[in-house]
Amino acid sequence: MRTRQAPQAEAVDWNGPGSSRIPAAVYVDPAIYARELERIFYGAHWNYVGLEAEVPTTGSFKRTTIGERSVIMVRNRDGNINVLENRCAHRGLRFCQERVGKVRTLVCPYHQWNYNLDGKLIAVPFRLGVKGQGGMPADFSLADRRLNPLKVASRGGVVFASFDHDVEPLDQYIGAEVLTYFDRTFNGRPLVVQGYSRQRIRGNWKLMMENIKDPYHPGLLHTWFVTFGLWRADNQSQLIMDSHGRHACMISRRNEVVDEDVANAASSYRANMKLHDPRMLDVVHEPWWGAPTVCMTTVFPNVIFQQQVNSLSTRQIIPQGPDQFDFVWTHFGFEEDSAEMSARRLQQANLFGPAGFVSADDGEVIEYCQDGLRQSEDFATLCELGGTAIGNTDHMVTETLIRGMYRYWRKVMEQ
Amino acid sequence: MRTRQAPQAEAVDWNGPGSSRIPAAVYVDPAIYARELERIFYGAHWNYVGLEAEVPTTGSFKRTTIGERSVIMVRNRDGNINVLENRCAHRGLRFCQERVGKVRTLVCPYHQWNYNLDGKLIAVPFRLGVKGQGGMPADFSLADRRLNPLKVASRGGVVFASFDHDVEPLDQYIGAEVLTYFDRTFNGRPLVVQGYSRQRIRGNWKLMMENIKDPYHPGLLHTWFVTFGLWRADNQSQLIMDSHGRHACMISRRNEVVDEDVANAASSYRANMKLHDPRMLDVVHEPWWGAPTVCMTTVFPNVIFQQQVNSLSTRQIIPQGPDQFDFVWTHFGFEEDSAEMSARRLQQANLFGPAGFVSADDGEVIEYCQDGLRQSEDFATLCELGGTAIGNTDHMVTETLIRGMYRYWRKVMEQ
Amino acid sequence: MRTRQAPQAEAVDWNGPGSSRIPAAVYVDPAIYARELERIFYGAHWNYVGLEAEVPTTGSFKRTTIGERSVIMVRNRDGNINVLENRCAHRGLRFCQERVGKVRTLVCPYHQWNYNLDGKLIAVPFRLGVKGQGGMPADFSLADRRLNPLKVASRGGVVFASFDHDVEPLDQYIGAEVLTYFDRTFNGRPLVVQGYSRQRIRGNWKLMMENIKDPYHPGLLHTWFVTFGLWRADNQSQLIMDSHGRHACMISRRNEVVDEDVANAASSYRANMKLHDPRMLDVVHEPWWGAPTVCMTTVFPNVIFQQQVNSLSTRQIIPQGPDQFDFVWTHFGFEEDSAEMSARRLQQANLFGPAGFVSADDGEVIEYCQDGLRQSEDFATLCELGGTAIGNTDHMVTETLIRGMYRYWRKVMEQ
Amino acid sequence: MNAEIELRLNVADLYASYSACLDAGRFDDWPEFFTEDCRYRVVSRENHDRNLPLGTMDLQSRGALLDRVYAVQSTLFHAPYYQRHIIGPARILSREGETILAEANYLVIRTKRDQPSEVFNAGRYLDRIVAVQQGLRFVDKLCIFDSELIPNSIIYPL
Amino acid sequence: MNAEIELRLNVADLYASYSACLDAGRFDDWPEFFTEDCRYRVVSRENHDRNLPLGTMDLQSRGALLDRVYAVQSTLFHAPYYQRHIIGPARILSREGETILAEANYLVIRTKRDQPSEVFNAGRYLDRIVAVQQGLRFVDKLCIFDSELIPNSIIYPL
Amino acid sequence: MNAEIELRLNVADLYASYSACLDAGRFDDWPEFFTEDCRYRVVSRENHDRNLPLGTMDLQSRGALLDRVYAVQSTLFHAPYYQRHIIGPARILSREGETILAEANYLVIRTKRDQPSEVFNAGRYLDRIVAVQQGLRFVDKLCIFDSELIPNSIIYPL
Ligand code: FES
Ligand code: FES
Ligand code: FES
Ligand SMILES: [Fe+3]
Ligand SMILES: [Fe+3]
Ligand SMILES: [Fe+3]
Repeated sequence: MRTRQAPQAEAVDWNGPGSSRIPAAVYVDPAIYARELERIFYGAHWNYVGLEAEVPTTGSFKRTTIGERSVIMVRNRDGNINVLENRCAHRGLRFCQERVGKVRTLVCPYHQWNYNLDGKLIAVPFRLGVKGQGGMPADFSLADRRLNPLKVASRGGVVFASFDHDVEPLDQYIGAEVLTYFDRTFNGRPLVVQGYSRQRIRGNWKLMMENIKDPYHPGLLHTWFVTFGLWRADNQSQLIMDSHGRHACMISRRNEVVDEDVANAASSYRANMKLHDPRMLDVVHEPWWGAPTVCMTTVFPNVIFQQQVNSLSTRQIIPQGPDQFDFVWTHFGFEEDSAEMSARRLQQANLFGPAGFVSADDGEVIEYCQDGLRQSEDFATLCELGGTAIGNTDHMVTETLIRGMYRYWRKVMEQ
Repeated sequence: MRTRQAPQAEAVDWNGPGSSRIPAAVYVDPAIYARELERIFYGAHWNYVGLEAEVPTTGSFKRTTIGERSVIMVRNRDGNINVLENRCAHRGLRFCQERVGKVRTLVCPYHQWNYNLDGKLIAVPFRLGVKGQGGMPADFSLADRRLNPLKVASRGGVVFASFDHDVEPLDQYIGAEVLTYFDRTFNGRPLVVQGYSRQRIRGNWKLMMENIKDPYHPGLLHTWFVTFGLWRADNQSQLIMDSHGRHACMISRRNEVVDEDVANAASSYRANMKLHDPRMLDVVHEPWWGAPTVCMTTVFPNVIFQQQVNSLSTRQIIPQGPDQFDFVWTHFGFEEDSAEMSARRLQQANLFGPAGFVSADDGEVIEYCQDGLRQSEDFATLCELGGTAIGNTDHMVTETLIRGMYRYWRKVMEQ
Repeated sequence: MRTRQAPQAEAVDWNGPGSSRIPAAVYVDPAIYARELERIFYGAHWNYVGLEAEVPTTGSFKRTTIGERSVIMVRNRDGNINVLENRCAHRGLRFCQERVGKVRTLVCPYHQWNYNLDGKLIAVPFRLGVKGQGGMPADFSLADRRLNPLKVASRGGVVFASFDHDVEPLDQYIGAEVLTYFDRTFNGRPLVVQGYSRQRIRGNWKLMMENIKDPYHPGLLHTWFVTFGLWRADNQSQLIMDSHGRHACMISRRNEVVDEDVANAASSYRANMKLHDPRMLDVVHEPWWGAPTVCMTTVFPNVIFQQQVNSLSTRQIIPQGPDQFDFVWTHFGFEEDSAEMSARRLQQANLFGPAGFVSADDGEVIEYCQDGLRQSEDFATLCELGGTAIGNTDHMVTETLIRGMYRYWRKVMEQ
Repeated sequence: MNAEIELRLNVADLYASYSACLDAGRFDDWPEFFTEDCRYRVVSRENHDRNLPLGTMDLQSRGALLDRVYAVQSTLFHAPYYQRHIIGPARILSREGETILAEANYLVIRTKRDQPSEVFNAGRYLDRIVAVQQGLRFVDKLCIFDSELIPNSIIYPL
Repeated sequence: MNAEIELRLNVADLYASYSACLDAGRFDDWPEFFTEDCRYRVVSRENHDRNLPLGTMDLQSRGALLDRVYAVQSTLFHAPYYQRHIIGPARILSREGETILAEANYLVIRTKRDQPSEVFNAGRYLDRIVAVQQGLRFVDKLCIFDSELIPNSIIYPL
Repeated sequence: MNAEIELRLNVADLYASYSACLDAGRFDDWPEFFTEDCRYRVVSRENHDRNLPLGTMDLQSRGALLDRVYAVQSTLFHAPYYQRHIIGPARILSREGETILAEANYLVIRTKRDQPSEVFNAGRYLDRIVAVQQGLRFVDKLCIFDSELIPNSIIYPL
């Protein structure tokens, strides 16, 4: 953040206690954004940092970002995973530049201060001076400075971290309802990374969370979903939240038969559409799914877990100011996957990511939302599909998950 | 605008009530700019949006921008022209992306909310829910939300709009003096668009208005004008303003004979200059001109109407922050033009636009003005050619039109 | 600067009176930066503008920048050097666009106001009107407006300027201790410019000053220095400052023999390294050096004078906001140089500049410092090598020069 | 000999025609540059260098290309933009019987409405080409892009 | 046969020489690349695609090119800048007797003093070329630029 | 005749291979493109046009190139980045016996980790080339860059 301390954000006018009409300022105001960094990304919340599989052995590291702060996820000598802020304790260098690698210690290039894999300072060149001259003062101890360590929690191979060491335990943070679906995918099976996609989207970071908490749009914006019944307003489905309403799952099941009314409602429906190469939708039901064929899980504030038929990914949100964010996709499978299943996941990955048949347009609409919200401060959105109440449902014709997130946001932000 | 509400711009020091010495802050201060958007572009002023000829039939639309807000000019079923803010009433999408087109209704892609050509909301998918579940609340009525409509006025085929529905009538706004010259070109003859030019100029938007209210520079900066007598300080001419001094016309007549003193005064004068291809200045006097061969009309805040011998254009100003603006040229002719005249207008268009022999350098000097004005806040310009008084003149050796604009600006801005 | 007046920068928390722990805000806060422009670059300090050799004769000029203000260094008819702000007194144009040239007068293109080489306004077109109409008011005198002149001082062929005409004399400003070493290079011998390098570095401008006041890093970051003994922690050396601690010299002497401990301390040491083409280090001792083989002089706020064996340069700092600056290298030699020596200086220039073997990485680390310092405002650096005291030393294992600069910075900035 | 020279020129022409087709938005013609059993892959240099199999696009037949064209034209909502390919000198790396292995660097400039032109995507084509009656066709087209951050989305083929 | 091949190479050379001339600022030589009765037009893709006749520059004889050169060098006040053309592989589209119809994509990078290099203008050349004694000349040169927003002004030819 | 034509194509190939080598980060192979007694200079257009002798890099033998490679790989600390050269059509300017004088415009796009691709350096190659047994080699390679402001540093060769 570039501002001195979270500036006093002027109170935004919500017209009452509700969270169904979100004022434009919530998406554009730099002061609000600065407070979001302080209270949400650097506060008592768990942020996704990566998968254990990305740092397989001692010294393996992955550099990533929480809010706007660079951090290093590294496996230490005991095989535990540390998350350390990427900033030298001497003169503040963001010293780690490579994205992944393997190291014995962490060395800052400027003056070669040396840290072990737990972030402890272990060596300072010329600390005792040279020929009895100079060096660090007598009262200096290596214990005085270190890399800023984050609190770390890992579950089912997924690693989270928090700048606030007083954050509640991860399972409690996610909450039992959502945890059930988190565990459905991440039940301890070894994971295999299939690759990454990286986008920079010119919109406020919350718009991406809204997008994945919005079961209203897929059947309308994403023609593919409609036409192939992967997602339709009439699909059997469930929306669940944690008790705060900050996290959520959208769970549904595929349906080959198209409901007339729904098809008609969606002008995007193409009855006659056929794939020339059907392999992209060669879906095979996996036992661990159970009934649902899709489960989109949002864990506030910075990650989405995708299971869309056979395609699996984590999607990480890295805010870059109030009006843009980076969106990092990590596609994965399981060690237990057959070659056919691995290939299938890759085939279906054509639906997702920056060029995906059913996700490229999400990035586009988010950009136009930001453009529209920027136009004037007197505007507020209307998220009242399904009313103004907040609660789990067994249908998808509601914006309740969005209302839930903003109810929590108002509490944390005191806005 | 990115700020919450027009921030309290600190008063600028004008050293008294005059408007002949403009403080640098007026061009660079973000808070002043934010207030300009609120009070000038979004306030009780008429903004140019386009020509009726650009939306010939029902459903024809053109997307453009007023201040920093995107708007859609569209012809409705009654053949009337509406101007609607380009922002969906649901979640704020700036949904219209194409620049021109023809539609039956306006549909937002995200959830397919559907608006008619008057901006009325006519359909919301799943409004009544699906299988009795979800949907919009009972008390929701389509009448509750709509696209934000602007007030529209059209004269002689030129369309203006205002965010403030209490704005005075257009003719009164332009004022009788300027209206005479507006009507001289736009007397109801059908117009034909010959094409567009688009520039982004790194300078404050007012610098462009100053440039076209400044009869002092053409004879000095634009060698072409001097040498070919299209514009010279000694040309017979008139400067007129509306009663507020916000709008103006610079009217002059060509003169083949070069006045010695003037030629000498202008070091840019090239006596020996000859065109290898004289067609670019094959001027033919058009009856409707009357005596004047040139009339440059500025209608505050966002448009310039150009008649330079046979070349005609509207020039629209779209501010982009305090230190840059987009400048959109619409070159046009008349349906009644002969093929020769159309070709002639296009030939003479070589003088204008981003590469124009007598206008490319206007963009350049505006950029350097902004650079110089940014250097320190203690600087003020000196616009006292012709003294400090404000009034119409029958000569061009004065900066009175600039003083007029800033007198009005100070009133509106309370600066 | 873009802000109205230097905004009230909130006090930064330094935890006491010291200057050894620099708070992150000092590098990132826009309000602090705005005050730096006012008090440091535009205040009572001398800024480097160039070499007399760059403007050899009457009318020769060089355009450059102090802080964010464009200035013109020009030699007048008396052979004296003026430094004038590059901003027309009429409407503020930054009229001089070329970087160097030769002119008889300074003419602004917009309305051809004409200034002599002392910045005096000598001609205003149509000042007396045309045919008795218009023109400048009766009370207007050419003496009323002029180009803003800076105070100028030149020593040994090096030109400095200040916006504050009450600045102390240059020799007093530099101070006797540093002056000795300044004069060592610039003893009046005619200089010859060998060329320029220009970088834009995404870091706060002070980080570059720190870099050249930091004898701790060269032996660790710059493998070349270590390996070839050009710079080592054990080299005989001296650090000296002016009485304010704002300027400094790092003086050292080359040493072929590598001290074991030091070599071991520096993991960057490469014992086996040999140059395939040794000409790059074909060092020849010049009589005027005396014992030292290297002397790096920092004159606050905007210049570094480099003598690194046979390579000579001035390095100018041009801030561009709090988080980046331009860095302009002027490599030079002496008229008295033999062809061999000129070639040698050019060969050794491979070590310096944007691609230099021992300076490209300085730009890199400065960028990462800024990245790290931006991460959170609660961070402060630790510059306590050699303790917290500030004073000259005869060794290099100390950050005393950095502490000295910030002690002065706190005084001037009242931070 | 002449044949050899001509082939080198024809490969250059192939790249020129290919980019002309895409930059003009003639997407219907795009699959014509490929064989029936072609493969078209767009992959980040990161994934490619680390041997990670994920592609940004991975179309495994001309049919799949037709499906992409349909999506671009009918189902993928997006803001319209212009593409402009600037392709460096192509180079024939090797020949395996009828098949030519060729590579070329490319840069795509994107221009959105009312926006400045911007660097959109830069990388390297690594292609397997065969000569058919109508001319040269891609059997395999691999677009390995350096660009770490895709500016929002990639709608049109590269 | 050889003639054919050589022609293709000469067309490539023509574009190379053309850009070298402009990028070096040798504007006096620029008209030499054109025939006496040439036409040089710079037009936005928007106007071109919508059949709107307005050009940003529309010079209808070599004389008009000379007039432009004079303006660039003597009358058009502007901040000096460097141009750098990067031209993709040229392609011969057709032949009408002596006249060759050719096209090539181009990108112009602009560098102003003390500023970073930036994307200035990107588009397509669509040219009619004839061979005269001294070599190939443009009868018709059309620069259709994608770039929606011209960054202030275009002073030099593209 | 054919030889002549082939030479022109080989020069184009030389530039293609040269950029492929650098863009792949195969720096060990880079000196192979030069003769033993070569000179490699990177110089700003400003210095070049004003006849100021300073180069940003000035390597006066293949040995010096090896020294640069060593620095890039072992001693010069820097953030990793990708280079992508887009080279325009090369042109043979003249022949002096065995030596070819050739030039080509170039653009280098830089991509740093987690950053958008950006214009890094644009300019002109002005090269003296000789044919040796293994193919064409640079005797003299001059990179004259327009880019006024180097975005921080130049680590890899251009
Ligand atoms: S900044 Fe990291 S070691 Fe000095
Ligand atoms: S945002 Fe427009 S329909 Fe939902
Ligand atoms: S602005 Fe300089 S002469 Fe008018
Ligand atoms: Fe979606
Ligand atoms: Fe003008
Ligand atoms: Fe250094």
